[in-house]
Amino acid sequence: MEPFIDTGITAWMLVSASLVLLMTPGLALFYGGMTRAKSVLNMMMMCFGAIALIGVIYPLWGWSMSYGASIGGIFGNPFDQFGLGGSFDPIAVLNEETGASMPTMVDVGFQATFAIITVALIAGAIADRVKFSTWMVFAGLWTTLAFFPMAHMVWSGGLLSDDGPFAGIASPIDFAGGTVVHINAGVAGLVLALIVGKRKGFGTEPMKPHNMPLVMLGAALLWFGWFGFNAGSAYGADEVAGLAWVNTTTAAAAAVLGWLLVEKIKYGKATSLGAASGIVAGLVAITPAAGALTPVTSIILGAVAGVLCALAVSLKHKLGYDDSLDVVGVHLVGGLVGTVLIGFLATDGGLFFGDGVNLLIVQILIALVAVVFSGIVTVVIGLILKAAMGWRIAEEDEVRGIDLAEHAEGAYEEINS
Amino acid sequence: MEPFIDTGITAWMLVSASLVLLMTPGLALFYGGMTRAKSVLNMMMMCFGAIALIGVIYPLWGWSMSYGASIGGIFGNPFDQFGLGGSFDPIAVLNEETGASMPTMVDVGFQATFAIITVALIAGAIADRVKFSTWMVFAGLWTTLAFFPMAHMVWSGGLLSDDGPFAGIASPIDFAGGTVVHINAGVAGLVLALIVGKRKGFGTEPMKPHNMPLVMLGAALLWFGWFGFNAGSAYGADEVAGLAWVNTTTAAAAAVLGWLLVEKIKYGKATSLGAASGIVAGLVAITPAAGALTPVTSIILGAVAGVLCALAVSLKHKLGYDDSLDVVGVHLVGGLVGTVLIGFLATDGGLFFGDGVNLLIVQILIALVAVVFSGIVTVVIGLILKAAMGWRIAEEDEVRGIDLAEHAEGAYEEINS
Amino acid sequence: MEPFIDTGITAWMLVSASLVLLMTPGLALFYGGMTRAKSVLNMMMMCFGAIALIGVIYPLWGWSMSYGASIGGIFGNPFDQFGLGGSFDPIAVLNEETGASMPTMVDVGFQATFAIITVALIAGAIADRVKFSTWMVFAGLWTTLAFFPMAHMVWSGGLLSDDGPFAGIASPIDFAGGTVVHINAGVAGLVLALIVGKRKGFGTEPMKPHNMPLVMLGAALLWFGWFGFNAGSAYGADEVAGLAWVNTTTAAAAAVLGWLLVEKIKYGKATSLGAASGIVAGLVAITPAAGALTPVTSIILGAVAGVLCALAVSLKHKLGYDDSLDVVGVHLVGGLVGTVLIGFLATDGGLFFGDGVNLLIVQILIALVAVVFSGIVTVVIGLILKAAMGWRIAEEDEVRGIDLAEHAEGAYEEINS
Amino acid sequence: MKLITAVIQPHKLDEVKAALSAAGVRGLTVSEASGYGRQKGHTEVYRGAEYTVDLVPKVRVEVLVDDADAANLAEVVVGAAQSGKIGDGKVWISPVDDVIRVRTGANGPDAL
Amino acid sequence: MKLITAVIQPHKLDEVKAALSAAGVRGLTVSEASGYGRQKGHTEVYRGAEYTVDLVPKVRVEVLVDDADAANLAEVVVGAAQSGKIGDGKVWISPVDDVIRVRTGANGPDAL
Amino acid sequence: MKLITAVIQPHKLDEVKAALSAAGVRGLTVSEASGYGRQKGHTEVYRGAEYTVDLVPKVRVEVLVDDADAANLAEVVVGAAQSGKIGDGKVWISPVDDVIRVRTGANGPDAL
Ligand SMILES: Nc1ncnc2c1ncn2[C@@H]1O[C@H](COP(=O)(O)OP(=O)(O)O)[C@@H](O)[C@H]1O
Ligand SMILES: Nc1ncnc2c1ncn2[C@@H]1O[C@H](COP(=O)(O)OP(=O)(O)O)[C@@H](O)[C@H]1O
Ligand SMILES: Nc1ncnc2c1ncn2[C@@H]1O[C@H](COP(=O)(O)OP(=O)(O)O)[C@@H](O)[C@H]1O
Repeated sequence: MEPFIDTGITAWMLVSASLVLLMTPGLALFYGGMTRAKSVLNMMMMCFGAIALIGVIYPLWGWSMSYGASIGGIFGNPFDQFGLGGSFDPIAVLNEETGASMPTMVDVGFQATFAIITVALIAGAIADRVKFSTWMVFAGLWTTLAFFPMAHMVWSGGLLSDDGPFAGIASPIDFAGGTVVHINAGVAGLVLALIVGKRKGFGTEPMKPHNMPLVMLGAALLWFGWFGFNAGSAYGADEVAGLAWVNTTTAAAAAVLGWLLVEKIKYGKATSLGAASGIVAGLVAITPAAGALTPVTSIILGAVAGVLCALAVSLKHKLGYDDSLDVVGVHLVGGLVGTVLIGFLATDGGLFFGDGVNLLIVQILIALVAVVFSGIVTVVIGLILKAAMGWRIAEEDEVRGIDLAEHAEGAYEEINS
Repeated sequence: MEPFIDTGITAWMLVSASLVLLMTPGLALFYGGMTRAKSVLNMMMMCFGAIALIGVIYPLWGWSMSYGASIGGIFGNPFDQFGLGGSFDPIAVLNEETGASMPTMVDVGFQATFAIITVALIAGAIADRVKFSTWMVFAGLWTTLAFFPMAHMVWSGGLLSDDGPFAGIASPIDFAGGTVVHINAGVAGLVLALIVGKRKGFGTEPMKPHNMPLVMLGAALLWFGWFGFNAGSAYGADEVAGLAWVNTTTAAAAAVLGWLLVEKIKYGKATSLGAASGIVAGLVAITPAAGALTPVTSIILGAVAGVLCALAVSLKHKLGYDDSLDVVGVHLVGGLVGTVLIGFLATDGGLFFGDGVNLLIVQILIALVAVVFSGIVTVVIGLILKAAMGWRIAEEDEVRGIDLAEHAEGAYEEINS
Repeated sequence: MEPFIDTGITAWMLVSASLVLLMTPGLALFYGGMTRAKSVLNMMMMCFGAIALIGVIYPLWGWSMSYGASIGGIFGNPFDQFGLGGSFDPIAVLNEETGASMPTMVDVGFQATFAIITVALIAGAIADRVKFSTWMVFAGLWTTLAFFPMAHMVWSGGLLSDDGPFAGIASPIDFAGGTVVHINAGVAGLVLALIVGKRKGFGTEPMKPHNMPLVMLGAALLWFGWFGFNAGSAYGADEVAGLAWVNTTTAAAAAVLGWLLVEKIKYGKATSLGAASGIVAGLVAITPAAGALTPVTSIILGAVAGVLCALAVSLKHKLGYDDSLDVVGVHLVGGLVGTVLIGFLATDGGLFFGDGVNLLIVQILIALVAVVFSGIVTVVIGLILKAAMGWRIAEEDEVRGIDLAEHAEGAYEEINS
Repeated sequence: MKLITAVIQPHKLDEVKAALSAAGVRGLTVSEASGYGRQKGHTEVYRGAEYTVDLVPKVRVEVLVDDADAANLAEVVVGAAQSGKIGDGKVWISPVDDVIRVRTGANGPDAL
Repeated sequence: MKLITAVIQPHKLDEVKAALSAAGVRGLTVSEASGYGRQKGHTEVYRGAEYTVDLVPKVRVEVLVDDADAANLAEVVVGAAQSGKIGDGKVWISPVDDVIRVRTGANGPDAL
Repeated sequence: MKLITAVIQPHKLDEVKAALSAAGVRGLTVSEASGYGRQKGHTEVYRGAEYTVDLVPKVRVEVLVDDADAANLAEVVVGAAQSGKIGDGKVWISPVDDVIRVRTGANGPDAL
C-alpha cells in the first residue's frame, strides 16, 4: 500500500526516543550514587560526556555507519548518508502491507539514544580512576568501531541478522539489543577493567555507595526509560509493543525477587542495592527477548537472570578484576542469560515449546560472535589509548578524589562555602 | 464497527502505563525523603518490593481476579484468565461505534501499575518500624484480597459499578480510582497504623524529613505520573483525556495554594513540605473526578482538598495514632473529599448544577462501602500477620535505624568509607 | 476536510504537555542544587509556587489573554474565553487540508505549562534573598502583563507573528518560544537582579552549588521535558516533530562540547556544572530554531551557543549585577543567539543558504521588541512591588538562611533530629 | 575553669540537654562523632561481600563550667545519658586556662 | 604549648582565618558544630506542629600555639569573630603537654 | 589520664585504628574535620571564576589513655598515620582530670 505517516506510531516512537535518551542520565545517577562521594561527578561526566559526544557524532556518521549501504555485512558506508544527507530516505515504511510509516528522522533520534547509552554503560567498569580526556576519545572511537558495526550486523541486514549466515539454522532473535547493547558493553567493560587496572584500595576498602537514594532513583529512571527501549523496539503501537511492555515489567520484577532471595539466603538480609541491581539485571535479560516471550515465561527469564547476576557480581573479588560498578556481572551476564534463554523460552522456536535446538544454537552463536567482536575491538582501542594518552590519573589524585582532580569541583558543599 | 487497533490510543495508553509505573518510585522518593536518614532505604524497599511482588502476581492472578468472570460481583475468578491465558481476549474494544480498540496486553500493563502503587501507598503509615518480610507478605495478601476485588467491583461491572445496585439511584462516578486506590489505601494505612503501633519517640521527637529536595522530587514525579493515571483513565486520546489532564493540573495547583494558605494563617510560614503535600492532596482528590468536572470546578475541588487535608494531618497528634507519613490525612481524607464533592460539582449530575442529591447519595454510599470493605479486610490480614510473623522490629533496632537492621545498609556514606 | 480528532497527534500533545510540566520541577532541582544548602527550599518553592499559581490563573484568564479575541495585536481579551467558557472552541484544527485536529483542551494544558516555566526561570536571577510573598505576587502580575501578551503577539496572530508588520520583510521564526519564553524571562531576570540588588557576600564568597548531582538531574529532566517543548511545538506527530526532536538533541549535545571546551581552555578543567549549563544553553538556543534547521546546522548553532553562554556567565562579575544562577548568561544570551542565528542558518530563508538578509533583519527586530517589551513591563512591576511590599528579607535572615526565615524549614536533617 | 566533654548515644542528646539546663547550665556545644569501644559495630553486606563497620554514631557534647561545678555537672550528664547498655559512652573533665566570650571580649568565669 | 579552641558563627570563619594568618599562624583545624547559649534557636513548622530547634550551627576552630602567643592569638580570634550580636560564641585556651608533627615525627614547639 | 588527639589524613584512619588496636587500645572516638597548614588546598572553578579552597578534609581521632601510655601511644598513632607527605597532620597530648564511663558511672583509669 501507499506509505503514510501513522501518527499513532510516530507519537509512540517520539516518546520512546525521549524515554531512551533519559536512560543515560538515569544511568549517571545509578552509577553516580554507587561511587564514593569524591568521584560522583566524574562518573556523571562520563555519562553526560557520552551524550554530548555521541549526540554530535550520530547524525554525522553514526546513522550512516549503522543503516547506510552495507560494506560486507559488517558496517554501513559512513559517507553514504553522512550528515543525514546523500541517500537518506525521509520515510521509513514499517508495514509493507498497510503502508504504515514514520518519518525516518524519528528513527534517527531513537537509534542515537541507543548508541549513547551503550558506551555510557561501559563507564561503570572503570569508575573513579580514568582521565576524562582519554574516556572521551575512547567513547568516540568505540562507538564508531564497535557499536555502529554491531548495530549494522544485527539490525540492518548484516551478518547477525535474518539475512546473515546463521539464518539458515534459525532466525536469530535480538529484539531490542541484548547483543548490540549489553553483551557489547559488558565485554568492553571487562576488557577495560583489565587494561586500566584496579583502584587503589580495591579489595581492602569497602568502597560502598555514597548515596543509595540516588541509586534507587537511577534504577527507576532506567526502568521507565526501558519502556521506550523495549516497547519502542516494536516499531509500532500494537500488540507487540504491549507484550514487550508487560514482559519488561514482569521480568524486571521477577529479577528483583530473584536477587533479593539470593541475598537473603547468602547474607540474611535483602538490600536496596540488591533491589536496584535486580531491576537492571532483569531489564538487561529481557531486552533481547521482550517480543518473543509471554509474560509468564518472562517471569522465569527474569528470575533466572536475577539469581545468576546476584551470584556473578562476587566473581570480581574472586577473579581479581576491578569492574567497579558491576558492568560485567549485570550487563554481560544478564545479556548472555537473556540471549541464550530465548533458545529455551521463545514462544516461537524455543526448546521448551518443542521447537528443537536450532534457535538455541543460533542464539549461542550470535552471543559468541558479539563477545569476540567486542572483545577484539576494545582490546585494540584500549591498548592504543593506554600507550597514546594513558588511562590513569595520578594515584594521589585518586585518593584525594577524581572530582577535584579532573573537574575542579566537589559534589556537595563543604564546611566553608 | 469492525474492531481495529487505534495506534494513537494505543500509543497514549503505553505512555500512560509507563507514567503510572514511575509513580511508585516517585512515591519512594516522596516518602523516603520524609523519613529520618536512618530509615530511608527501608521505606524505598517497601515501595520497590511492592513493584517487584505485584509485578509478578499481576499477570498470574491479578488481572483475572480484576477482570475475569465475576464471582458475585465481588471479584473475578482467578483461574479464568490465570497467567493471561484461558479466556483472555487479545483485543480490547474501547468504542463500540467506531471499533477503536487497543491490545488488551496494554491494558494489563496499565492496570498492573495501579495495583502496585495502591499497596505501596500504605507503607507510609507504618514507616520506620516494620519487618520487611511481614510487609512483603502483607503486600501480596492485601493486593489479592482488597485491591483486586475492589477493582472488580468498581471497574469491571461489579457491585460498585454502573451495573451494581446503586446505579438505580444514579451512576456512581470513580473516574480513575478514588475508591479503589485512595480510600482503599487510606483506610488500610489507618488500620495498620493502629495494629502496628507508634514509633518509639512519636509525639516527643519531631521526626522531621531528612531530605526535603527528595520529597519535592518525589511529589513532582507523582504529578508527572498522575497524568497517566488520570488522563490515561480516559482510555482514549480525546476530549475526555484532555479534560482530565487539565483538571488534574488545576486541582493540584489549587490544592497547593489551599494548603499553603492554611499554613500561612496557622503558623505564619508556607513550607515546602506543605507544597509537596498539597500537590498530592489535590491529585488524590481529583482522581475520581477528573473526567466529570470542568477546569474551574476542579480548582474549587482542589482548593477544598488542600485546605481540608492540611487540617487533617494534625489529627494524628490529637487522636494519637502514628500514621507516620500521613497516608490517612492525605489519601483517605483526599479520596473522600474527591469522591463526595463529585456529588456537588459534577457537570453532569452535580447538586450545584441543579441535578439533585441522587449522585451525592450514591457517591457517599460507594465511599462508605469502600471504607468498610477495606477496613475489614485489612484488620483481618493485619491481625493474622501480627500473630503469625509479628510486625515490629526490635526497639533497639528502631533506635539504631531500620536500614541497618533490616537491610544491612546505610543510605549515605559515613566517615570511614 | 471535515475536522476529526487525530488520536496520534492528540497522544503526542498529551505527552508533550506532561513533559513540559515536568520541566519546572526539573528547573527547581537544577536551580536548587546550585544554591547554597540554606536556600534550596526557597528556590524550589519559587518554582513550585509558580506552578501552583499559574496553574490556577491559566484556565481563568491566561488562555483568553493569549488566544482570545485580539486587542490591538498586543493581547487577547481576558473576558472573551474567561474560565475556558465564552467563545472557547473545543476543537483545534491543525491541518486545514486533512482536517486533522486535536481537542483544544489539550492545547490549553500544553500552553499552560509554557506560562509556568517562563516565570519560574526568572527566579534563578534573584535566588536566596527575596520574600516569598513578593515573589508570588510578582509571578502572577508578570505572567499576566508580560507573558500572556508576548504569547499573543508571537503565537496568536499578534504583532510579532506572520500577520504582524514585520512579515512584510520576512516571516519571523520562533518555533517554540525563543522570544516568548527565553528572551522574555532573561530580560526580566536581569531587570530584577538590578532592582533587588546583590546577595550579602556576592563577589567575595564563592557561593558555589551545594549539591551538584541535583543540578545534573535537573538538567536531565529539563532536556527530557524539552522534547515536549520543542517537538511538541510541531503540533503534529510528523516529520517536523521528528526534525525538532533530533535538532534539540544535536544542539544540546554540541553546546555541552562548546561549553566544556571554553572551560578546558580557560581553566584547564571541564566541569560538571559546565556540562549541565551547556545542556540548558543549547536547549535554549535551539528553541526558536528547532523546526527551521537541519541536524547539522543545529550542531553549529548549539556549539556557538555553548561557547558564547560559557563566556557570558562571567559578565556578571565584571559588570557587578548578581544574577545568581545565570538566567541572563544562559537564557537571555542563549535566546538571543538562537533567535538571531536563525537568520543565518535557516534552511529556508537563512543568509548562509543564499536567501539574503531579510530573515536576519526580522529576527533581530523581533528579538529587540521582545527585549524592550519585557524590560519595560518588568521594570514597572519590579519597582511597584519594591515600594509596595519590599523585595528583600532581613540581611540577618539571609545570612542564617532563607529556608528557615521564609519557610521555617531546613532542607536536610540536622544533628538533633 | 573546666571543660566537660561527653561522647554519648545520639538519642540521649535531648535528655542530656534537659538535665544540664535543669542544673543551671546556660550554654553548650554539640558535634557529630562516631566511635567504638566495647560496643561492636555492625555488619554490612555489599555486592557479594560482608564487611564490618566498627564505628557507631555518637554525639559529642562540650560544656565549659566553673571549677567548682565540674564534678557535679559531669554526674548530671552521666545520669541523663545512661541507659545501662554497652555503648553509652564516656565523659571526661579537662582543665581550661581561660574562656572568652566573643561578643563582649569578657574573660574568666564571667564568660561562661 | 596551648590549644586555642573557638566556637564561632559560621560566616565569620573566613575573617578568623585571615586574621590568624596575618598574625603568623600557619595551620589550623576546623570542624562543624552547633550549640546554644543566650542565643535562642528557631521555630520550625512540621505537619501541624510547631517545635523549637535550639541548636544553632557553629564552626569550631582549633589552633595549637606556643605558650607565649596564646593570649594574644586568642584576642586575634575574638577580634575577628566579633559581630557584637548574641551567639558570637566562645574562645577558650587549654594546656597541651606535647605536639607531634606526623610527617616528621618532630615534637614540641617545632611541630607547630 | 591523658587525651591524645590526632588530626590525620582520612585514608589513614583504618591503619591508625588497626595500630591502636594492636597496641591494646579498646576504644576511640572519631570525627570529621578539615584544616590547613603547610599543605595547600586546591583550586576550584566556578562559573567564570577560579577560587582557592584552603581547607583539606581530615579526620580527628581522640583516645583517652593512662598517663603512662600516652607518649607511647602517640608514637603508635604517628607511625600509622605517616605517609611522609605534606598534610600528614598533627598529634597532641593534653591533660585530663577525670574520665567517667557513662554505662557504669565508674571513674578514673578504670573507665577507659
Ligand atoms: N579510650 C577511649 N578514648 C576515647 N573514646 C572512647 C574510648 N573508649 C570508648 N570511647 C567512646 O565511648 C563510646 C562508648 O564506648 P563503649 O566501650 O562501647 O561503651 P561502654 O563504655 O559503655 O562500654 C565509644 O563509641 C567511643 O566513642
Ligand atoms: N558553657 C558553654 N560551654 C560550651 N559552649 C558554650 C557555652 N556557652 C555557650 N557556648 C557556645 O557558644 C555559642 C554562643 O553562645 P551564646 O551564649 O549564644 O552567645 P554569647 O556568648 O554571645 O551570648 C553557643 O552556641 C555554644 O556553641
Ligand atoms: N597550628 C595548628 N593548629 C591546629 N591544627 C593544625 C596546626 N597546624 C596544622 N594543623 C592541622 O594539621 C594538618 C596538617 O598540617 P600541614 O602543615 O599541612 O602538614 P604537615 O604538618 O605534615 O606539614 C592541617 O590540615 C591541620 O588540620
